[in-house]
Amino acid sequence: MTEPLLSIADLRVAFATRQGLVRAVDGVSLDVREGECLGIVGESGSGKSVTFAGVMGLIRPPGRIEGGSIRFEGRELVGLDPQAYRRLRGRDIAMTLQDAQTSLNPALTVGTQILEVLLAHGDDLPSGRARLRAARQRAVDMMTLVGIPAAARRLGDYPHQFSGGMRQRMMIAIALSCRPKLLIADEPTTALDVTIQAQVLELIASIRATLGMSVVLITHDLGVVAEYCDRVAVLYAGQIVESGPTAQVISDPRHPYTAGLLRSVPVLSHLDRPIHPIEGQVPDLIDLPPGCRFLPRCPMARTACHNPVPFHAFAEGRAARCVLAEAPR
Amino acid sequence: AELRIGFTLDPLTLDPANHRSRETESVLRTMYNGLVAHDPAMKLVPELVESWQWIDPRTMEVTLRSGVKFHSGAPMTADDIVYTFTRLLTDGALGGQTSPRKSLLGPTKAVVKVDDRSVRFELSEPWPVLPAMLTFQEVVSKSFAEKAGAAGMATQEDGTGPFRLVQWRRGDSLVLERFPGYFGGAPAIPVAGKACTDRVIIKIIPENASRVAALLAGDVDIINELPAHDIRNVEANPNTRVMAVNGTRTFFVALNNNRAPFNDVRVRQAANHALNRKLIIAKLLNGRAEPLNGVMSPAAFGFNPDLPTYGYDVNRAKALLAEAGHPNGIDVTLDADGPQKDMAEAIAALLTQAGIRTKVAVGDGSQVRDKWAVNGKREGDMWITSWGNGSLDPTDIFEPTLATGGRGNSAGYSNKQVDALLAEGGRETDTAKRAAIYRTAQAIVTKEAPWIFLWLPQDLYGVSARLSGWSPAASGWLNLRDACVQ
Amino acid sequence: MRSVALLQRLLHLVPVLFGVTVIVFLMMSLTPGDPAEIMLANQNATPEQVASLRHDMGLDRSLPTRFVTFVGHAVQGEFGLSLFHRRPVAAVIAERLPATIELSAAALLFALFMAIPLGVVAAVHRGGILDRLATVGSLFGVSLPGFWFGILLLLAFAVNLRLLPVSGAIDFAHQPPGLTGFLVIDSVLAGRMDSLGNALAHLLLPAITLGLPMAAILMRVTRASMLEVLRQDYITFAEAKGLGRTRILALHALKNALLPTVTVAAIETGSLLGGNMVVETVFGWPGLGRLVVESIFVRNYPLVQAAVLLYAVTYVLVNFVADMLYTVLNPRVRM
Amino acid sequence: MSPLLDVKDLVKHYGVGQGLLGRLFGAPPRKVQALNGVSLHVGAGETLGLIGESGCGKSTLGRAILRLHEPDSGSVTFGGVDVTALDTGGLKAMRRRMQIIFQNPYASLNPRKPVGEILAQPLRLHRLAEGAALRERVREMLEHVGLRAAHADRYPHQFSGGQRQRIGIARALILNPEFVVCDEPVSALDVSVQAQIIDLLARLKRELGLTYLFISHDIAVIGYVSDRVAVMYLGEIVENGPARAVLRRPYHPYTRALMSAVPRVDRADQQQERVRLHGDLPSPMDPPPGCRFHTRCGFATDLCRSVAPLRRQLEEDRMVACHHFPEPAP
Amino acid sequence: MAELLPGRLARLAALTVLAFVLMAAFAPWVAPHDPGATDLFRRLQPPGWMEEGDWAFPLGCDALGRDILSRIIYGARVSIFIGVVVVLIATMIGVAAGLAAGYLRGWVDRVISGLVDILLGFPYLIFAVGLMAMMGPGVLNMVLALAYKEWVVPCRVVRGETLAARETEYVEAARAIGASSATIMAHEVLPNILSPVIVVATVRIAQVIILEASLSFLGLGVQPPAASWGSMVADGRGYILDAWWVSTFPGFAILLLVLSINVASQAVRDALDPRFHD
Ligand SMILES: Nc1ncnc2c1ncn2[C@@H]1O[C@H](COP(=O)(O)OP(=O)(O)OP(=O)(O)O)[C@@H](O)[C@H]1O
Ligand SMILES: Nc1ncnc2c1ncn2[C@@H]1O[C@H](COP(=O)(O)OP(=O)(O)OP(=O)(O)O)[C@@H](O)[C@H]1O
Ligand SMILES: [Mg+2]
Ligand SMILES: [Mg+2]
Repeated sequence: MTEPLLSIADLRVAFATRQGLVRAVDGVSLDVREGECLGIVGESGSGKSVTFAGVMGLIRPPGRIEGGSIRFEGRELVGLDPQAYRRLRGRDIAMTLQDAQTSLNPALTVGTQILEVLLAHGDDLPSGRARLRAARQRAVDMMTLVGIPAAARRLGDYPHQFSGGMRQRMMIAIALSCRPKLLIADEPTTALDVTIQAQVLELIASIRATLGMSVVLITHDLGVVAEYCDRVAVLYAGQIVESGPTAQVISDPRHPYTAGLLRSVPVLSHLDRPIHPIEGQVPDLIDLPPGCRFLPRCPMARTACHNPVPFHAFAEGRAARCVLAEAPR
Repeated sequence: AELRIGFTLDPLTLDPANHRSRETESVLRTMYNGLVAHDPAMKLVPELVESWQWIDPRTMEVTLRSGVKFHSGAPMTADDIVYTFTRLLTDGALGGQTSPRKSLLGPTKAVVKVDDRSVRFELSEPWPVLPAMLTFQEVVSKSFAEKAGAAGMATQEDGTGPFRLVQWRRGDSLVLERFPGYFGGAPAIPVAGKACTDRVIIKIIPENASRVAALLAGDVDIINELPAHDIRNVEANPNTRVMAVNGTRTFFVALNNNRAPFNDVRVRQAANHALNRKLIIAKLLNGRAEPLNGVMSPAAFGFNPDLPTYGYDVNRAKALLAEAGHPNGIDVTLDADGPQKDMAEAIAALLTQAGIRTKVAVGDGSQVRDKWAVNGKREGDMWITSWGNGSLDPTDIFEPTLATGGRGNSAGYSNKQVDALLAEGGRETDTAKRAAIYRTAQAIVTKEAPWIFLWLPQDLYGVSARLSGWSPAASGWLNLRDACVQ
Repeated sequence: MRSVALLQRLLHLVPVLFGVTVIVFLMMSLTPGDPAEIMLANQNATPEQVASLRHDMGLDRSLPTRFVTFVGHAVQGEFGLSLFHRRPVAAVIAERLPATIELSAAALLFALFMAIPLGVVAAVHRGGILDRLATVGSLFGVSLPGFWFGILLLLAFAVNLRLLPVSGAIDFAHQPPGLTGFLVIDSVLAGRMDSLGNALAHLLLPAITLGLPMAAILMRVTRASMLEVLRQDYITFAEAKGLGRTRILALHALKNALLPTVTVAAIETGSLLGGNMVVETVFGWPGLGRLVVESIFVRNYPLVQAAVLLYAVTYVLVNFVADMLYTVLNPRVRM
Repeated sequence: MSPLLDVKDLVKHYGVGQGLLGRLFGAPPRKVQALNGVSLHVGAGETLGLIGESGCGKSTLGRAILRLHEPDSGSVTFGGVDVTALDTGGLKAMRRRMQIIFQNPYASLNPRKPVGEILAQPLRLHRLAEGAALRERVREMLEHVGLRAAHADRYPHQFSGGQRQRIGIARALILNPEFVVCDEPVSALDVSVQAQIIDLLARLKRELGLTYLFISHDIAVIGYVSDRVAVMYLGEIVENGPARAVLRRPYHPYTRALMSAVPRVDRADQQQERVRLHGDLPSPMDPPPGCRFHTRCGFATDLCRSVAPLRRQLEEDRMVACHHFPEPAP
Repeated sequence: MAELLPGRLARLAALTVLAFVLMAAFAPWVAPHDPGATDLFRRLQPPGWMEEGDWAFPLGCDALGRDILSRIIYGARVSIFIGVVVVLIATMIGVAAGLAAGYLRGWVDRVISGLVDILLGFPYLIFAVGLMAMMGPGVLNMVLALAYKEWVVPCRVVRGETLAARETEYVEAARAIGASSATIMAHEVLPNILSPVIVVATVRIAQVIILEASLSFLGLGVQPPAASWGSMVADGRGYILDAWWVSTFPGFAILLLVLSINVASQAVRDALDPRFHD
């Protein structure tokens, strides 16, 4: 088996705050393979964004990568020098941020914002005068690809002149303009209405098919994962609690949190099925006890759970952080 | 060579007819001349005239000097004189405004040309001080004034003086250059002739400290209004020295003669005894003032040198107060405007020690002046003020400040006998008789003590060692003709 | 759409300017003391003369009539006679204006050139030594009484060290030909480097004294808004795009961060205009501010009235221009 | 039987910053047409689910019913009383009967007041209890929503989102209202907590015999909690009826699109044919003429582009506003 | 900001402010001399540590031989009194007006905002100078002249905060339970806008002290013999060449007090209002 495109091993990220050290990401390991779509699910604050900000080298003080490794195409990214990192970002790995409303610079035209990536990374663009023309052409192509009509005319527009869905598309166009090998889409649809959400997700799926890149789709909606991702990793309180092929995880969750999540949302086609809330609340990330982080809310807790629980593979392609993972339920 | 002067105030205007400002006049005199001027001893000497004669007590004729040229090159003629004075006397002659200097011409009715070199002043009543008062009026060119109009006169000049204007940066400086066609000035004043320096720069530096600093730094050669406390610095500097001249301004504290407690002469006398003038002169004025016992400057016409002195005597003051029914002293307020604030507080402190418990109220100049205006309400107790006497003639200070209803009679003093003497003195043409009349009047006033008599300060100047030939004038004019710099 | 917005803002100026005018007029009309008497003070004026001057000056008419006349004249730039100069107020003010404008502009430039780079650097190196220095410096800047600080500067640099001139705007030896009245511009136009140097030497201390509080405030604003902007998602996204640090700071961040700076700068020109009075007095600067102070003490109210109105109108217009500038910088409000 | 709440032709337009110039030159007023003639009714004890995209006017409707925003026209009748005609006093009395729960648990509680105070205020205002009785009532209410009495002294920021939402619910219910508008009460909450609140609301409804207008943009949640649903698009109700019926067989193309856009966990249940909408929601400032949905509708015809469809009243209390009902064009 | 201004510094500043306040309050007991007692023999006497100095007059004497230290101590009364009273009056008016404008909107807002706009049209010092020129000098007039415009500052802050607060759901919730406008303004809005008001007020006290000093410096301030720091600086200006201490010390007192207030208020702002955290 070939090496995965992106391989994160035991990543730890912490933020020093006035209240104490927030261990936002605490031992996350996952792989993204060539061409696949990996879904990352988890509730708000579970560490989804921070994990991938780590991948992008965008953890700023008071945050710090405390340990672990991030390898992209076999190259270690933790501790990479800033220049090299900069060349990597936007060209090999691209990321779209959670909130399209605030992620485009309101003071610059969208044309500027897409052209600058092309000009910064476009080694394959011709030099001299032709360079700008070529970059423009590629920008227009990219915008057309994501479904912005009359793209050439809209280069001079400012972000506020775009609707929410269009801004999200624009961000995707910018991210994809240098044909990255990996796209990290951080909750591309959370702020959007369902009808628009469907458009954007389908767009990402079709571009992935066209360009053959890998995609990490961050979301808190299991439905989105189910429809669009090959594999899924479930985050809870800074740790991955379960990962595996999407269909398997959904039909046969082995971590009580995953199971609880599945049972707590109403499903349109089974509205008669009662929903079961997960009682309690997400733990505070400061001063966590060493044991299972889901322990206080777990209906199946037992004494072993008070000790550190390893994230371990229990079947081909599947892993979970639960002492009961081996037993199907 | 270039002469630089640090001067307190910007001229308000360059129109000699349209201001009542001493500083403006000082500056204007470097460009303009009058018919009559003062010599260094403050004696009247002819300037643009060769002589003046009284035809009768109501008519005076002047004979013009010949060969006098305006800066424009035109010769000065009798028409210019007539024009100058008609402009001053006629209501609305300054583009609708009336000259504020009109009143300085007293009963002058008209000025008429006799021939090309003679002009007559016609008075509505006898007025012997006319020649002295003529020193205050500068002669303008008729053709220039008609051309420039009131607005032009305000910002341009065409005088006969030793210097002509090159540039005037408002609020900042005036540049003057030597007028080669200058007639040489009053022959009676020593070293008559053309100006000594090529250029004069009058730099406006209102801030006292800055002005002194500029002198000390060698930026300027003359500064006016040297503060007394800076004398030490100027004297300590090898490149600068202090020059002084007895001023013409009498300082006094006007007591409200119409109101208790100062309507009682004993209280007024007590106040005079209560004040240690010598101490204030020594400490606040660095000794640069002459204590006065009356209204007139010792240099003035008709000064009475034999006036009694109110010596510093706290006990006498207290006794007088007690006599007047104030055994426990009195509480009064001393009004002052900003510049007199320090002085007022010092006076108040000293008076208080003698039982005249004095509070100082500082108001801005015109507010206080309003309060003490002759026809105003005059509701204060005391006001520290002063009266200038550029002409050094009693008519110019005695009458306005002490005659009943005089425009500067802020004390509200009224004495029939004094009024009569002043009226007589104003008409008397015999000099000796006139002087005697005023001496008598001074004696009466000093006894009645309508004011606390203060002093006559020296005008202090700081000059650089480069400067020669210049001396300050009691009139306050800059008289720059003689000033030379190496 | 933009011209409509512009017109709209312009129209908003009308009631403000009207209100300002009413207040200025009332301020001076309710002042005790009769201008006619002040004008005739020391002149042996008879009551009839005073009355006729009152009539000429329109003081015998009712307040509303006088207001209408005042506004009518003010619109034409006429403010009556300066009581002491006995010349039109407008002419007297016009002579003093260039010096004041020059000083204010210099102070503004000083403030901007100090504040913006310092604010940016402080924000970028947040918590660093430069940031601390700038913060402490700005606290000093807003706490310094300008009139006192000016005196200290004067004492140090002009009197004791003799590095800079004591007073005024230029020395005569270096006086450039008066084309515009602005010494710096005139010097450049005439190609007189000596004049330029001399004018700048005179400008230095007053401009610093006047500009320092503003620099302090603008530095804080720039720092705060820069910090705010650097937190924004679009900065993170720009970084995710792999752009260089300089481009991110200079283009992406600064263009947004300057918005509050512009607004506050406009508001702070108010303290610049007011500070003129103090600083010109301290440094013997031949400008309008000193003239106003002097005029107050001789109760030259027509001049004070005109100057206060002029200051207020200038201030309103500066803020209007800043509004427009804001529009240019911020596409979001451009519609 | 007449419904508890009856809304007729409710209209609410928000004027947006028009400026002096606009007023001077009589420019056509710029208005956000947030509600454009909305009619609906809710029976006692029933939950009406209201669904629609962001900005379509759901919150406005909820607030207009309570007269938190004054409607421009139309009427709201509650228990036979015309709410729109009430004076200040009458309205205050009516507030006891109608309440609202807000979407944002962070903004809906005054950060400066302890929770006990927040809950006591309605009682004091209506002079329903004081002293010990008041404290007892507050304690009782806290426990009712799953909090503890000790929580009364804490401030809102000391609670998690879900707990705050419980406080919001307690505040709404402490006056014993008959009817509650739930404006997206779970949208801001984490998935695992959402279910807790949905459960709580269901329990309280059962125990207290409440009537809900439940607003959400999540159609599954709406389907789960509602007896009847109303679908809103650009200020108008396009379809409404019993929940099961509407969701099983949606008539309006918009309802169908909405349902097929929802990503499902159970892949097997995915519809084969998907109705995908193109384009964005038009601006409520100038909604399209004719049928407001025609710009995004796959079945739109010229008729739709020019004529607004009638609201058709159908069997079993259903309504749909579409020209092409019952047979949509192919 | 916490790292930039260590707590120690903030405490020191607060202590300094307190010291000034106590000094002003107990001036008659603290001051070594009568601030008005002139002694011409001590005219321009240098500070104690200088030659010719006398430690009985530690900071030297002014042109009338009055003790500068005592005058500074009494001057603190004027500065602090004016600063506090002006800001107090302004805050009360400003909060009331701002609340009314922001919450009631409509014509109330238009009138108040119109007035605010007009007053904002004046540079502050210019406005105060104009008023002082009209009313004449004096402490009361000074308080009025400053308060006439000062209220605009809290008013704008309060109006803005109120506008924001009135749209919040907790205000809507209060309306939903039947609270009246007055109740909502007093119980919901006011407590939430108090922090920024307090923060603004502390900073403004510092600014008003500087304004007062500037006016006094220009000669439009309090009446002598009462001393204000600004007028003391102005008095000493003429003696700057040979007696630097006369204006240096009062000016330094202004700097010290204003700086301390500013530093302390920065700390207050940090503590009270998380939104001001940079
Ligand atoms: N700059 C920061 N300072 C302190 N803590 C931080 C910072 N950034 C993130 N965190 C903490 O890290 C944790 C994970 O945050 P992250 O943004 O990754 O969550 P997420 O899973 O992306 O949530 P969401 O769905 O809300 O985006 C959170 O508890 C958050 O409080
Ligand atoms: N106070 C207001 N002033 C002006 N426009 C408003 C106001 N409140 C709401 N609107 C506008 O009215 C329209 C309907 O808003 P409303 O809040 O009712 O939508 P919604 O369906 O609740 O949306 P969301 O799902 O985002 O809460 C929107 O276009 C909104 O911008
Ligand atoms: Mg996130
Ligand atoms: Mg809503």
